[in-house]
Amino acid sequence: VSSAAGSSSGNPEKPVIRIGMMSSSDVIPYVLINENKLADKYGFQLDLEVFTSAKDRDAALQAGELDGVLTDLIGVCMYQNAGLDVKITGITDGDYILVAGKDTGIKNINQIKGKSIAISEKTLIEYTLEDILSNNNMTGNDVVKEIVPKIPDRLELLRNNKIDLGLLPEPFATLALNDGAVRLGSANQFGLYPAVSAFSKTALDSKSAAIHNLYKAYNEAVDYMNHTDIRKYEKTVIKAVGYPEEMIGKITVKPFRTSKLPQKQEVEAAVQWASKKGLCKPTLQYDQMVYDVYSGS
Amino acid sequence: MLVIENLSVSYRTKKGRVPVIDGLSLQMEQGEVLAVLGPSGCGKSTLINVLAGMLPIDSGSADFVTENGRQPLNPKTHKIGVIPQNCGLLPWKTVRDNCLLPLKLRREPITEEREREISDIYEALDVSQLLQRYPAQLSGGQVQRAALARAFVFHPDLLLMDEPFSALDAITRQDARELFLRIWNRNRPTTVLVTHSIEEALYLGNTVVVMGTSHGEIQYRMKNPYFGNSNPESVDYLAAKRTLHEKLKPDDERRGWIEQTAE
Amino acid sequence: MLVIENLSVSYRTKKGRVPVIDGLSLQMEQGEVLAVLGPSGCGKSTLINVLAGMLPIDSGSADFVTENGRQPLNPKTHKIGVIPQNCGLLPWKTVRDNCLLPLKLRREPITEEREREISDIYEALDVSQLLQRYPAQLSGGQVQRAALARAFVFHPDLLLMDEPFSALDAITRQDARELFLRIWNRNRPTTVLVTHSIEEALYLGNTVVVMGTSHGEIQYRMKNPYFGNSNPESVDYLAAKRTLHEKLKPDDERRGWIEQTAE
Amino acid sequence: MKGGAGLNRLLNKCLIFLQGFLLLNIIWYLAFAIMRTTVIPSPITIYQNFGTVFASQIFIHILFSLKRIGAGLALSLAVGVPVGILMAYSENANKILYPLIYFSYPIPKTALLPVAMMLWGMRDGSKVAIIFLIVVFQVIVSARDSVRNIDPSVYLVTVSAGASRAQIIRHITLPAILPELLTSVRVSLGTAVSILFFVEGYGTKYGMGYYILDAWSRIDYIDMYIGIVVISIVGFALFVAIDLLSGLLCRWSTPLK
Amino acid sequence: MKGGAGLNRLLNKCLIFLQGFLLLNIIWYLAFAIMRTTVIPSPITIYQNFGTVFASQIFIHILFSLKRIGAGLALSLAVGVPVGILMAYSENANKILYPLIYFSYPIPKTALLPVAMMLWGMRDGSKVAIIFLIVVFQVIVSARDSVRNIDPSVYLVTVSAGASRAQIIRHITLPAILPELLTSVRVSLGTAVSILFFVEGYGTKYGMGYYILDAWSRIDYIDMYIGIVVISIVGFALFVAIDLLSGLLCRWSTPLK
Ligand SMILES: Nc1ncnc2c1ncn2[C@@H]1O[C@H](COP(=O)(O)OP(=O)(O)OP(=O)(O)O)[C@@H](O)[C@H]1O
Ligand SMILES: Nc1ncnc2c1ncn2[C@@H]1O[C@H](COP(=O)(O)OP(=O)(O)OP(=O)(O)O)[C@@H](O)[C@H]1O
Ligand SMILES: [Mg+2]
Ligand SMILES: [Mg+2]
Repeated sequence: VSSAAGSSSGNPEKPVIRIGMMSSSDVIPYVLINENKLADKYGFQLDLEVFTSAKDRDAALQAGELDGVLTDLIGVCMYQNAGLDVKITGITDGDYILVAGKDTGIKNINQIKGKSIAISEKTLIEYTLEDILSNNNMTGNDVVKEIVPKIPDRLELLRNNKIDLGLLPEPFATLALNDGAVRLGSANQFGLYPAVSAFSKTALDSKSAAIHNLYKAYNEAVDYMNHTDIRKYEKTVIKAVGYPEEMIGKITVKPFRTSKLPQKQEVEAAVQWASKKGLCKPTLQYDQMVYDVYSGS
Repeated sequence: MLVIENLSVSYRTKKGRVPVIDGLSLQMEQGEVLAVLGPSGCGKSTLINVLAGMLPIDSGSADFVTENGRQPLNPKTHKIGVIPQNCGLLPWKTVRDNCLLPLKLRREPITEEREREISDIYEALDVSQLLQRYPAQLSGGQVQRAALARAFVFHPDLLLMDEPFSALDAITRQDARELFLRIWNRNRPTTVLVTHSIEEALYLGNTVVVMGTSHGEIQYRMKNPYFGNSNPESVDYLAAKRTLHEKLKPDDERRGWIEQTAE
Repeated sequence: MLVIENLSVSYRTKKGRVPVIDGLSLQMEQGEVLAVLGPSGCGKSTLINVLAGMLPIDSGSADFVTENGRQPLNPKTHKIGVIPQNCGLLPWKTVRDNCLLPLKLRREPITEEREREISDIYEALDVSQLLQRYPAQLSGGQVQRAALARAFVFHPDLLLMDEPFSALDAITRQDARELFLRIWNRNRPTTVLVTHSIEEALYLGNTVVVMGTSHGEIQYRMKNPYFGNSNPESVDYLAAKRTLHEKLKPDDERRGWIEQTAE
Repeated sequence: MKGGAGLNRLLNKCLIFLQGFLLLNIIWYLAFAIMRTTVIPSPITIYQNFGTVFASQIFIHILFSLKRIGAGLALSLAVGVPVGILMAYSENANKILYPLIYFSYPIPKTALLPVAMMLWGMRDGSKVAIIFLIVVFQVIVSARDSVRNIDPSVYLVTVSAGASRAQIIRHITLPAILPELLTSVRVSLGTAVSILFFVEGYGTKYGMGYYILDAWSRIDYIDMYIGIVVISIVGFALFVAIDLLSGLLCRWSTPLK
Repeated sequence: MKGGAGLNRLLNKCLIFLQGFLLLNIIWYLAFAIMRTTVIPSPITIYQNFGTVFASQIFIHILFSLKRIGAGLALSLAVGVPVGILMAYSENANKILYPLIYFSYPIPKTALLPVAMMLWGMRDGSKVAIIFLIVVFQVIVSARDSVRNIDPSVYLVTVSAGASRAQIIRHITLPAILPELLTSVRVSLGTAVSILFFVEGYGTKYGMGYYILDAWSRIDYIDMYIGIVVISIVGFALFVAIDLLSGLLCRWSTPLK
């Protein structure tokens, strides 16, 4: 139990970093930080809070119950717009895979015009979808967007032929593919890495050293992942990402990147999209959005 | 004529059948008013319920004999009017709707002549002003009159009354009894009147019966010469009262308290 | 001695104050039983409620005079026992707890002597077997006896009874009245008995008063020679009954129906 | 006189509304002034922004939600009332259905959303189904209990006059249980409004639940509070509507003043 | 005899439970057999997997949920009962509080989660607060109404014997409203169980709501249905517990047989 593990080390000197997240592949390095005792090594406590919905996570952040969150570019735009000073401090690795239902007959991304897709709106999923579409000379209006907030429900709709397409993170993408769904493309494939980690300005001011160390630990965890046989930490992955137990032995994880700040044009593109949806002001600057924890102390 | 022969009735409870009336036989002439006295729990209300068609008969029969022959008593074929203890007006219907409901249920057309007669009854019972009101908006005496009106508007072949005046105070009750007699005299339906009061039985019943404590047997029956006489002062009257009073006491010697009201 | 002087009481309703008793004066000797008759809605229960301390007095006074002087009547200083119409046993307490509750509320210690006396009262009222039961498990007569026991266990200075026997059937009622007299004779508390029945008033009250239709005035008052006599057959008795009956009718000429039960 | 009484009652409700509204806003303002946190905006800010809402089709949102609540409630009544009556009158039906209901009542129906979605689709079908599943048990239980509470003497008169089964239900059962049924509808309405949050989170772009959820996920607290205020007013209006309806249909239960 | 009656009642409840459980499972099996969709697994599969659940700390989950429900309910009763009694006895308190309650009742409390988190944190504080906010209104209203329904004649005897205000509340008010209060607690329990889904979605790794939500997000339908079955049984047990409690505390309200 991660939250308990944090407190069990019991040293009151060590600053506590509380991060809110939802189960997905992004969280693997963070779980490994605790599993491999990297937090102790770098002198902080990591308190991972798992949420089942983004709204609850945002409410907790808003209420000051969290220092940081695993979120995405669009999310940070919205925080900024809501007057919540949250800064991007690093990137995380998560992919979003566009799949078609097995009975739809769709084999190729060019066939998806007019098909229905289950997404959440005004989120990075919609952003990612539109980005993938524009990479293929289409726009958001070329597909029928159905709002389904819970990702498991989207998968279920896809499995039961109630919907044609899905844009799914792990582990749901794997589950869909195992079930016969067809992979049409992914965000990373088109160079889109929208997932980031971010901290509130208050936390950055009061715990800057600890957060600096967190990213050192993060990078060490990523190194460990990229250079260790997956079977050694497969259990951790299954628990953190939420793969079904019976997938043990079949899990694959692609190489993760070490953390750094996202690039300026990535952020600006996201701000532009978000402002078009009315989620933030178009004047939001890169410098307002990011905070460099790597060069400091 | 109402002919009850060897009637048995029981209630189904969790612990099996509880017989209440067992082998009751009784005859009533057309136009007779039968006043029924009896200790609490002896089965008076049960008898009323059976005759009203609310309770199934276990064995025996209750038949109604007219010029057209003899038929089992049945609310669908015979016209049975009931005035229960609390008058039984439907709270959600106005006095008028309450009075006309039995006719409506039987789909009896209201001819002009009938209409005039109904007005007459309203008039006689002084409820004409109250026709638009709901029962909750009436005083106790007014409710009583509305229930009488409903019963008489219906022209019942058989009129059943279960302690109809017990909820009224002394003076209102006296008026109600007089009024009942007045209206009853118009059509003289065969009537069963259950009562707790010996005076009432002697005033309103042309036959008085006393039921025993168990099995609903009829313990005592008398033709009543004081029918319709509100305050007879003969010595015989007092004697009759005393006899009925004696008959009402349970058979075994009473000690201090009788728990007749206990279940 | 209970001295009521110029007492006025009113109810607060949405439409302002409704006066019910207006300028009532009344004196009761120690150990008197005052039987109160009156048409429905005249204010009998209101009087009981005022004396019981449930309703505030608008003006005038109700004082209790003992050897120790004259004090305003107050449940905290005087011991007032009440038997309301439905007996007022708390359904969630056993008969024993009900009977002892008034003593508990006043924190009166139960000495050994007291205890013996209480057992005596239970015995006399034949409730000893029922002490563990809840009121819902009693018959009407048993409830009645438990309420009497509670009132007498308390040793009230003033006993108030609001139609205590009206819920009982004819025979049980007669027994209850006899029993009341028997127990009452032990300590002879000053008693107010509200009743609807002229016979009851003449049987149980050593003074009988009749209240008028309005303002709670006392219309008629008589010393009652038949107190404790259950079936007097003198001509005077019938005359007294008739007089009370007359006095109970409203002043104005009655036509057909009186709507006394209307609000 | 009748109209006057109705108007009076309406005015009275409006007064209660105003009083409650004012009090709540004062409490809200105090909370805002004391806490000074972003999650509790000032009520003044909210009402300043209220104008924009009317521009933004709030009425369409209200309409969609009302439609769903209405359909769910109507279906619950259409199923629940007959079942409740059947259980009250037939010992056999009761024996079979009672354990089923007693056991299904505490099942958290919201967990059945995936099933509902598969069976009735993502649109109003599954939304109405969820509302129905939650409300119908309350209706059944309250219908059954109130039929059982009907004073037996009212049957006596009707049965003895030769009424058929259908006539008894029409003239006695239905009018007798109406007041309690309306009370249970009121409670159910409260429940239905809170389920909006759940069922309007998917497959729609309209509805008050959607409106608030959308604002919440955009972290637009001003809009979110506007939605909460609107939904509260609508909820209040529904309450009042049922009160008035009950006053109208159950005039018989109140004595003349 | 007393013990026997209690045992009998318990046995009776168990029978109802078994009957309802069986019936529901038959319906479930039929649904499974007819639909053949992934979202409705066979009940047989579920019960085959039930063993693993007991291994996996389901009792801890149950305990956590019970703790939260218990705290929320206790708080609601501690606040709601006195407020309800106050409103029933004091016309002035009623005048002020009634509009507030009438207006706050339909406010969707779940939308106040950010505020609750802000004020009471992400742990049990805000969870209990949300349960409290939803349940307390029901308790207040039912306490107020049942105090108003107390037969005035029971006061007469107590007041005339010189009882103080506190004595009246202790000897009359509280015992008199107990049966209705328990009924309202039963309804509230149902509500509280369904709110678990909402409040156990954050800030915890324990609780039945979390268990089901977690299984749902892992698309582990077997586990999810196991959770639903467990929560239903717990809900049923709570119902029965309150029934038995009410039978015990309100023995006075049932006549001897
Ligand atoms: N529904 C019922 N189920 C079982 N037993 C019943 C039922 N109704 C009445 N009884 C029993 O049947 C007997 C006769 O009851 P009934 O109501 O006919 O008495 P009654 O003569 O009308 O008494 P009262 O004078 O008190 O009205 C009583 O012992 C009563 O306990
Ligand atoms: N709580 C109340 N508020 C307003 N008016 C009341 C209230 N209680 C009684 N009244 C009125 O006060 C008058 C006297 O009532 P009370 O109950 O004292 O009559 P009563 O003599 O006991 O009648 P009954 O013989 O019917 O019991 C009646 O007109 C009644 O309508
Ligand atoms: Mg009877
Ligand atoms: Mg009175």
